[in-house]
Formats: sequence, structure tokens, C-alpha cells
Amino acid sequence: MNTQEKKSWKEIPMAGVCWVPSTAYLTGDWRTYRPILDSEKCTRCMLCHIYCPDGAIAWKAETNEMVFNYDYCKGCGICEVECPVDAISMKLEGEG
Amino acid sequence: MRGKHPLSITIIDLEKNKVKKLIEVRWHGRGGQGAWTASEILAKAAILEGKYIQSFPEFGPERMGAPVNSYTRISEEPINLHCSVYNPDIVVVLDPTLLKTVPVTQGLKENGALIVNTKVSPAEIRKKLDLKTGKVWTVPATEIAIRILGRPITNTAMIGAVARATQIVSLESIEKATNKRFPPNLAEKNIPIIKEAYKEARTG
Amino acid sequence: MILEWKFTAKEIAEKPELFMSGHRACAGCAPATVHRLILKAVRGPTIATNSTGCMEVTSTIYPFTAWKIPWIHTAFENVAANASGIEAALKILKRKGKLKHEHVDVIALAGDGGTFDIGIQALSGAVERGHDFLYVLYDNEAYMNTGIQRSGGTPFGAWTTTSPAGKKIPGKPQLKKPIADIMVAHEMPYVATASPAYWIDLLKKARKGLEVEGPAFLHVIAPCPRGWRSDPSKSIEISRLAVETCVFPLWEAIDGEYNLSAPSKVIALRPERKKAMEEYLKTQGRFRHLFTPEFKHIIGKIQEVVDRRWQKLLKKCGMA
Amino acid sequence: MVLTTQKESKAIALNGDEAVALAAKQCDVDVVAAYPITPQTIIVERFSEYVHNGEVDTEFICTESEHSALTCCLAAAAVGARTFTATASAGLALMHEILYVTSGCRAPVVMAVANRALSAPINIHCDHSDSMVERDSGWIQIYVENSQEAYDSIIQAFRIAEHQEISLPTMVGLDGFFLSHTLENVSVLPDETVRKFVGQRQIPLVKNHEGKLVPYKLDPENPITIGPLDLHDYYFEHKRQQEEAMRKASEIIRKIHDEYANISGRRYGNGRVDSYRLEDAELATICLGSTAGTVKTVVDQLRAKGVKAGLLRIRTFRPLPVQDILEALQNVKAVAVMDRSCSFGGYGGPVFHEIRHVLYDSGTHPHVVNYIYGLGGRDMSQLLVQEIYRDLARILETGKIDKSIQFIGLRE
Repeated sequence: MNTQEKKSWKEIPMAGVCWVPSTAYLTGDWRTYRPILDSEKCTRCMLCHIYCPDGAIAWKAETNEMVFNYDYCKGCGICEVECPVDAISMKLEGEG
Repeated sequence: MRGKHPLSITIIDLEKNKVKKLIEVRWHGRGGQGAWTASEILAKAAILEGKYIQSFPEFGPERMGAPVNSYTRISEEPINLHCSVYNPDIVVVLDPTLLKTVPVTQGLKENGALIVNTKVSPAEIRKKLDLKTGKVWTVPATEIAIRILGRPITNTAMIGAVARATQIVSLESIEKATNKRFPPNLAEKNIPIIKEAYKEARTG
Repeated sequence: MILEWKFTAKEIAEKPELFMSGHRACAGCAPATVHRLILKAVRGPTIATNSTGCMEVTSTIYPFTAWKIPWIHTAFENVAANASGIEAALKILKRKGKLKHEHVDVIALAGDGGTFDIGIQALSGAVERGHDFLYVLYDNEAYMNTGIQRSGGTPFGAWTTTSPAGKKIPGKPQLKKPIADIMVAHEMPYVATASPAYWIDLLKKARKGLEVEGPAFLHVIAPCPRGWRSDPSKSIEISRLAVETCVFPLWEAIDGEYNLSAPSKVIALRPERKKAMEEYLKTQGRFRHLFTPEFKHIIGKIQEVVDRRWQKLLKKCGMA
Repeated sequence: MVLTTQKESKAIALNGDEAVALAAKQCDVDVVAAYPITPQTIIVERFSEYVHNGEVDTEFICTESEHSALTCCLAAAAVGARTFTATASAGLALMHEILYVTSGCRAPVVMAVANRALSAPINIHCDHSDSMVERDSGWIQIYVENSQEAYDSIIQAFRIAEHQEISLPTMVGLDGFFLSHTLENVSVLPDETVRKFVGQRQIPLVKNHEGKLVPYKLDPENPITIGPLDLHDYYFEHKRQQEEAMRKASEIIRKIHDEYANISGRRYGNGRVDSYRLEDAELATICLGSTAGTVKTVVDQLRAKGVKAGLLRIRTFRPLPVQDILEALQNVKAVAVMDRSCSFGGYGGPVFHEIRHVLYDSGTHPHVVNYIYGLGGRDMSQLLVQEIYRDLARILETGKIDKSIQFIGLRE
């Protein structure tokens, strides 16, 4: 949901102070290609996390998993290009 | 009611309605001679005596050597005016060479006073400037300054002469204001200059 | 509270995202990666300020904000003055006992337009006055926010909408301004260049810039797929090629002493590793017109400029 | 009008610039950022002396331009500091962009403007062209009559700007040279009295992106984002908020002025307008700044002649004291509005625009004429003021206006 109910001038903070975190805005629907991770191949080198412009790839320390957050991933493909072990592949959205 | 208004027939004589007890002084000097400082010290001496004052320079780009003016207003009552001085009560000339080039008596009130730094007599100055009315005072300020300070800085001497000629502020207040305005080594030398000029100023 | 240096990949991954997801930079935007990484290098309480530009706009589309830390934007040409005011306020509030924190770092971020061109006066003034702040220039080599117009940071020969690849004048006829050298000439304590491809180097330099007392300047190459007409997935790769071809060598100058950083030092020691400019240029549509028979000679000229500047740098680093 | 007499108060000789610098010092300003420009320079020189002699604990940033000076103040204010700057003429023009940013960010910066003409040709002397240009910039504007009022107004300005209901930058205009460089009697309050009056910087609360109500300042503990991209969906709302703050300011300015009168014994009308012998006046002039003093002197002379003359001085041009103007002029039959700036191609000067506009609602519809005067420091003498009243008398007598807008003191 990227629509916000518009408020009146009496209801909003003064001086244009932002009152919604950007995480409430989902950029995932910009995506044409979806990165798919092969966890078997992945060495947990973290490069995909480091290079992602959108902070859409996180490492879950407890489970040692790389988690792709498709709410924000714009599908740029940097992770695929930079992955040193070819563990990431880009698939057209809507295809299996 | 739009009737006949007094103003439509009367032209106001500003002179007659001049704010009482306001004295306006115009200082003539050259850039760097301290005409503004002189007007300032006189004003600060007057404020010590509980008077209302204004002191301001001629508002131009001041350059060393160029003729410059500054002004002092002293009054028993608050001064509202924020315009130029057109008809000074007192004109002070820091540098005798200005007499040749600057119309120093312009606008000077009929009963006003002209105070000039010069060795020559008041009568000669009166003749030279073709001045029929008012008072003329002279003081050899350059001589006094060179004698005491070793340099021809005449602004403080002229304050002494103004005090003598007009009695608008006491020598004591001028001394206090001078002590405040200058660092001790300079004040120490300038105060004797002021006193000497006060003594040597003459009229005629 | 000073955080220790922890720049291994896993440690970086564990740090919070202070530049939050949901910002609206283009897919494949290297400046966005640079912003994320810079904020991973902070050592404690930090205030950031941006000049007007892509990253300011895409990170704060009202009422949303991507900034987890306190942040201010005021105008285009004055981000260094923002930093000056913030730093001065922090200093005096601390002195008067009105600041809760022991220390607060200040980071100013600006693009090439806001640094090379319209912002250079404020930057030069702030550095001359010696305010303690880190200035990060994310250089995408043109005014991308207004739609790809040439700036003082645009390289020779590059197409932009105001340096079009015309029949008579093929792209930008002038050279890129050596901004980092200009900053070194200010005799400031810390100046460095960085590329997001070499992320550890980038993080370390950002941290050094924060730790040094006084102003620090970090010049980061930041490919813009939209403006460079490049593949969004190649943004990091291109920022690596920039180093490998020596069009954007990595170095740092501490108190005016130049030193090559590892990725460029390798090339200095083994010149055969230096890649040809053509490899870099062909990744970007903005140089496409140079691959025609008519303008092919310009590639040679670009190579000459790059070589000359590289040699000059080697001299400064005592490696010529 | 309560006037403390010379004997009761500690009067010292200060020019307008010095009075401003002293007031800012006594207000314990945290950050001063400024750039020298005639006739404001004395302010930064004096303040530098205070800093270098350890008489004030302030971060003084000597910036490389006025643009950066105001930016520094804005950014420092955003961190929670009390900030002050001063400029004039071209310096204010260079700040123009940031003036809007400052009010838009609701940063309570206080600025002294030593009013000076704008180039070209270059001129260092007084007129109001510089600050009149900025009347729509969202700054509160106070124009003062003398050095004493410059001192008093700077102190009040911090209270006004930093008032939580207002939180707007405030500009105090003092006429270049006529005030900035003119030594006058200034009664100075003890440091402690001033400090107590201005108090600590007040900071309003806002809701941030974490959903918390936090102080409106850049604080790592309670992060906020200031100065975002604000598009057609919300920009208008933010501008409406600014207008609301201006409207509220009117009453608060009066209250703060009253409060200040209690500690100083000095009043300038109701703090928004200052009427002089206007109660039964038929002829009135309206002006801003130091000219009012000269007009008062002439009004006294005219009154001595039996002429029902009066003066209305606008002290706060922004927010415009509409009700005060209507009330003050309700019995007046002919009004001359004096403008020390020109709105080229417009219908008269900016003050005229406002006054005539306000009087449209008056019901009494006095004659209103405009005099453009004093551009580039041209002196406004008593004789010229007298001429204006003579014109007004003629208008009243004949019921006819020859020329609605005139230049006075100009060689034709």
C-alpha cells in the first residue's frame, strides 16, 4: 500500500518534518526481474547485501540465511552480477 | 469637514519652531584627521552630563586626505531628528587648508560660531571668509599637537577649543570621554592637548 | 560512544540500515549503495545533511524519510554551510552543557553538481574555517536530478543533454575538474577517493574521515545507470572498472601526503594490470558516439588524459 | 508613550550597529554567522571583539558569503542553538533563497538588516529596497526608529522568533548610516535582566517518522528529517501553517512588547504600530524607520501652529498590523504614505500598496497619496516633510488629488 490518506494543515507536523518511514513505501512493485538465490551455492560472503542499493538483502545471523525482501527489491540485478559463485539468478516476474 | 486649512495659507517658519536647546555642530576635516572621532568624543562628553546626543559622519566612502564632514547634535531633550544638519550652530575646521576649498560657513546660523585651527587671528579669518555675523574663534591646534604629541593630529585640540568657545560641555567631561575613547598612552598625551587648546583659543 | 572498527562483511551485515529501504532511487543506483555504506561506517551519534540532488529527493519524498538518523536539507549550493552551522551548534551546546552526547559526528553528502560547481564556494569556505565534518561527494558525473546535464564533474567526451553528441561537438569538450586535488590544496587533514566496488576501502576511508579532527573530503565514484546509459546491474562493476582503468584511481592524502590505496597500488606496481579505457567506455551509452569511425580518435585522447593524470598522481605518491 | 528620562537610566552612547551587537551579546546567542557589508559591518566587528575578548560564549562563524552565513544560522538553529546574523543590501539579496528556506524550516533565526539600497549603480546608503524585496519571504519584519529601539527590538526579536507558537525567523531593520553609524543615547539593561527576559531557547514538539512526539531539532536520540521534497500533495499545507504562525505572531508581538516595557520602561506604541499625535489628527503621514523621528519633529512644529497633524509609524511590517492601521486612521482625512523604496512599474511603493489596500475596508475612505523618498540615502529633511503636510492640507481643502504618487526630494 503506497497511498496515504491526506491530512489537513492542522494535523501534520510543522516545517515539513517527515512522519512516515520510507519502509512504509514498498518499491518492490517496480521490479521486472526477481533475484532467486540458490542457498546451496551461497557462501554467505555478504557481497549481495553490501552492494544492494535498496538494502533489500539481509543476513539472518541466527539461521545463517540470506533473506531477500521483495517488498523493496527493485530487481536491478547487481546482486546477480556481483555474486562470486553465481548463486543468484534473475527470473522474469510472473514466471515460475 | 473639508474646510480651509491653516496650512494652505501659512508657510511654516521652521527656525522659529526649532526644538529648543538643540545645538548642531559640523566638523570639517580631511579623511584620517579624526573629525568623526572628535564629534564622537564631544557627544560622549555631553552624554556624561545627562544630555541627549547624536554623532554621525558624512555618509560617504571616507578616503585619507579627502575633505570630510562629521556632525554632533546635543540637546536637553530627546533628539528625534534623523536627517542631515543644514544650519549648524557651530562649525569646526580641523585643517586650515580647507578654508580655500570648502564652503565652511555654508548654512551657519547668524548667531553661530566658527572655530578654526589656524595661527592667524579671528579678525583675519572673518575678513578672509567675508563673515559678517556670529563669532569666530581660532586656535593654533597644529602647533599644540606637534608640541605635545609630536604629530599634527588636531582633532582633540579642536574639542578643547569647542569647549572653550561654546561652554556646551565641561572640560572635565571631555577629559573623561577622552580617557574612555583612547588607550591610556594616547589619552595621556591628548588630554594636555585639549587643555592647552582650551587655554589658547581666542576670539575677536 | 565510539564504535569500534568492524568492517568484515558479516559485521557490516549486522549493522542497522540507517539509510532505510523504500527510498525511491532508480534500480541499480550506485549513489544509493554509497549512502547505505557511508552510514554503515558511522561510529556513534551522527547528523547528516544533503545538498539538493537525486539522493536528497529520492530519500525524502514527503511524508516519507529514508533517514534513521537526524537529517537536514536546505538548498543546493550550501551543504558545507549546513555542516558548518551544525558543527558550530554542537560545539557551543556541548560547551554550555546543553548537549546530551559526548560527541556527535557530522556528515555532508552532495553530488557532483553540488560540489564541483554550485557548492564549491561554501565547501571551500567551510574547509578553510576548519569545521570538523566529513564531506562525501557521490560523483555520478552530471546533473542527474534535473535529467542528465553536464557538470564540472562530467568527463571529457561524455554525452549529456547539455553536451550532446553532436555532429560538430561530440560530447563534453572539457576535462573533468580535479576536485579532490583542489581539496588537497586547501591543506585539509584528510582527502580520499573511493569506489563502492572496493567497499572495505570505502568504509575505512569514511571512518577515517569521521575520526580525523577537522574537515575530511571523500570523493566517491557512483555510477548512475540512467545518466550513464548503462546496465543497472553493472553499476558496481563499472565502479570497479573505473579503478582498474585508472580513470578513477583510489588514493588518500593525509595532511597533504598522497598515498595510493591498495586497488590502485597494485596497478602502479604491475602496470600491465591497467586496463584500457575502451573497456570502461564501452559499458556506458554516454560514450557510444565515440565508437564510430568519425570520433574514434577521441578515445585515444581520453586515454591520453587518463594516462597523464595517472602519471601525475604516481609522482605525488612517490611511485613514478 | 512612557519615556524614561536620561537621569533614571543608564544611557551610553552607541550607534545603531553597536546597540544591535550589544543586544545580541546580552541575549547569549549560541551561534553567530555573518559576512561583512557596509553599513552592517560594525555589528560583526563589535561581536568579533566580544568573542575574542571572551565577553560572550558564542561560536562565531566568519563565513565566505551571506548565503552561507544564513545557512549556518539556519542549520545551527535546527540543532537547537540560538542564532543571529546581520547583513544589508546585496548581502540580503544573496541570502534571498535561504530566507525562504529559513522560514519554511521554521528556524527562529534573528537577523539585523542595516537597510541599504540595492545596486546598480552601487550605493552604500540607506533605503528600504533590500528588505522590502523580502516582505513575502515569511520573516517577521520590524523596522526601528532609533538606536535605542534597535537595541530593544533585537532583544524582543529573540523572544518573538523563538516563541513556540511562532517559530519564525525575525528581521530587525535599522536604517543604514542614519542609525547604523549614528551615535545616540542608548539605555542599556543589565545583562542579567536581558538574559532573564529572553530565557532559554524554546523548542516546539513535532511527530517524527518513528511516531514519537519529539523536540523539533536534530537530535541523535530523537531523529527527525528536516527539509524534504514536498510536492503538490503537501507543500500548500505547509505554507498555510506558516501563514497561521504569522497571524498568531501579531498578538504575541504585542504581549512581548508589553512585557519588555515592564522591565525597560520603554514602549513603541503597541509594539506593532507607533502613533504620534494621531488622536485628533486630520492629516497623517505613514512611514517606517528613522524618518519617523524627523516627521515627529515637524508634527510638533505643525501642532504649535494649530495644524492637526499626526504620524503613524509601522513597526512590524510583517505581520502587517491591519486592525491597528484601521483604528489609528479612522478619523484621519488625508494620508500620505512614505516609501523609501520603489516598486518599479507598480502602483506606488510597497508600503503604499499595503496601506491603501487596508484602507479599502475602512468605510471612511480618506485620501491616500504616496511619496517615494530617500532612495540611495537621499536626505529626508524637515522641509520636505513639511511639503508633504502642505500637500495633504491642499488635498483636504480642495478635495482633489493632483498626483497620487510622487517622488519627493528628487530633482525634476
